Amino acid sequence: MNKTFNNLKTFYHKLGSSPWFYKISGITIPYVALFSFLFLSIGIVWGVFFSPTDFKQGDVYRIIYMHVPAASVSQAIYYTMTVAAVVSMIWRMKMAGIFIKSMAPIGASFTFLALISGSIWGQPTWGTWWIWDARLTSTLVLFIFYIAIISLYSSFSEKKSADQAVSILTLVGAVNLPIIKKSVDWWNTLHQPASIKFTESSSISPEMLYPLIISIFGFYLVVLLSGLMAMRAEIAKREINKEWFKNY
Amino acid sequence: MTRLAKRIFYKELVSYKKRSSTYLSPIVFFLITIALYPLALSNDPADLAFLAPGITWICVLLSTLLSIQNIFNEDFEDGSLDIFFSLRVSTLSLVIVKILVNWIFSSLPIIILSSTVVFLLFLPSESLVILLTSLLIGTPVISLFGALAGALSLGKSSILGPAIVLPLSLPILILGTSAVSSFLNGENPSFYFLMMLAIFIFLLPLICYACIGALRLHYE
Amino acid sequence: MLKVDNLSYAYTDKYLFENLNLYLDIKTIIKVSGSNGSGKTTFLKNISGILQDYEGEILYLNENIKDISSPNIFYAGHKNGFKDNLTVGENLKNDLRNPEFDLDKIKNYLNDFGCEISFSTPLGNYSEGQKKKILLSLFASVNADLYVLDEPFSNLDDEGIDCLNEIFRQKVSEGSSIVFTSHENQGKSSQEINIDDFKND
Amino acid sequence: MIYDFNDYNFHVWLVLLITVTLISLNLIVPKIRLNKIKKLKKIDKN
Repeated sequence: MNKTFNNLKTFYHKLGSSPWFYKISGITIPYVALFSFLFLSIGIVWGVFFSPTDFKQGDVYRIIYMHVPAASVSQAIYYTMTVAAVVSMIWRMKMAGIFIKSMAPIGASFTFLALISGSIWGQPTWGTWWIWDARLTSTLVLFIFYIAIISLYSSFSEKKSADQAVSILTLVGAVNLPIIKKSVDWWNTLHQPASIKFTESSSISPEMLYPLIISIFGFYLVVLLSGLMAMRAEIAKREINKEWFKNY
Repeated sequence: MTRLAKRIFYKELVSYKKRSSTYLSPIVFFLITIALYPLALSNDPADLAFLAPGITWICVLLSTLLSIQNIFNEDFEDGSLDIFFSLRVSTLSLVIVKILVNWIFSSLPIIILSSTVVFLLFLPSESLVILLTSLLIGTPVISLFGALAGALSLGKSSILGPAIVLPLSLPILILGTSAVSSFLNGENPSFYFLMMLAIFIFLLPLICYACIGALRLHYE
Repeated sequence: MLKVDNLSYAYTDKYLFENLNLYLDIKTIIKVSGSNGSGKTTFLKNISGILQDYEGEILYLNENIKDISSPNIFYAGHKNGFKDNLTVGENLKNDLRNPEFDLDKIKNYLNDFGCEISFSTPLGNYSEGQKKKILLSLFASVNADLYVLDEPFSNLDDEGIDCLNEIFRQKVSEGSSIVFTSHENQGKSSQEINIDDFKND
Repeated sequence: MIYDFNDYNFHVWLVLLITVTLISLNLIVPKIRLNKIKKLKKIDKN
């Protein structure tokens, strides 16, 4: 009797809530997909084709509808990963590890998008592809963090330890990111005061702002969508031999 | 705790004494990288003097990283860590002592050696004290990051080390070089020293415990 | 002295052994046998508290092994923890398991093993068998309640095997217990468990 | 500031292209991974 109870207990611990998540995410993915497609296409099409031309920068400014949302989600993804890292370290929750594993490549790709769109935007605006200003530098560091997390993960063969190692690195990175940002700011003021700012948020008109907000919303939804899909794939990969998955 | 720390300290000292490559190779690395800059950039004393603080800092950063990222590897491979964990004593003393001994044997010689940049890179001699102070305060932080990277990538490829350590070290690099350049501009560099010290004090417990967690991971 | 209750250990979702039960009394020697990769070393690391992510419970003197701050357990693994570039003396003197370094005692045991060892020679100069004898002399000279030894009989010549059996007898008569692994059925023991009996497939 | 209106199409279209590629990659890659595993599962069952 005691033995079966113990077996049940370990069985429960091992499964965690992944079957539940797999089931629920399977149901919600079509809806999330629908809404993310809707918001993303409205936001970007409106912004790129129908919003008024900026009187200062001309049409190049339309990159804002992809650059600002990408920059916004790239930071937000790191924050959520930090929360997951804390959960994973304190409660050893398996799903938190799966979350970090799945979100890191997504975060890296959106940080990459933010960097490259900023650079493409910078070329016609300042005449240079790259400028060592505070914001670009800290975004680059964020990108390197994502890459480091991904490569650390792939260096472990045991999933359990990989999750914990990546959680430690994510947390240490999260503690250091504000310090890095602050120090890059000091460095920037010391070397060259920022003469041009990327977005002059004060002067943006409502016709330009609405599609931007919709686009940002769309980006968050598409991150949610790809996160759900990546987590599903990760769960399936890890639990391919589990009874529940075989019978699903 | 203290008795144990003493024993670990002594053991580390003995093994460093026996393996001269562990403290000689960072020195060689440091000198050769310093020599690369004039060859690659320019031999004009004015140019080099302007770049000297940055070059020195980058070279110290890289050579510190070179030596520290393997500090746990040997103990992991020869079974010393198994024995250590079987004793069930505080891992904190192991981590701190190992970092400290590595700093004494690898970073300190390089810091002392870096005073040669006054001749090699024509650094204005009055700013040497500032440079050395910034290195003394800054390198322990880099050692902490390096130890963490070493603990995370134990027994694996060392390419992970730089990817983890270098982005984390940016603030120290910025503050360290800014201290020197602000001094050369006639300002008081104490702000940068205090900042670096604050970062060290803030990170010391955090990184040490992260190190312990990372070491434990390889025993799961 | 040591009570192992429903011990299971999984490595990447595959159980090495499941529901292993064991009771070890004082003055006992247990031989752990099993095929290659069956988890003998893992089991030793579990009972000496090195690997703690097992399922089930391990009680040492009625206390959970995870909560004990310094159990008097001597662990000697397959990897001996010695450094080749240090001398034999430096290795032994600085071994963390060795609270009171007693040179004469170790020297006597080395003689018993029929081993000519100079303490000032680098350890790397000696063969695997000689290193084994140095490790076993260290084991013999340290006082512990429980000795956990991984493959103590491998790499040993006949003289060494007899000598080690004698040391085992002596340790047990002093009130200690010994757990060791062996895959070639060497060594005398009062009890034996086979890890392969606790596989579930 | 330098404005180059002739480059308008190039810059915005380039960013749009990269955005669409990255977003679809983020969606397609997990989809393929999951489908692969599902296929494996089917083989196991038969």
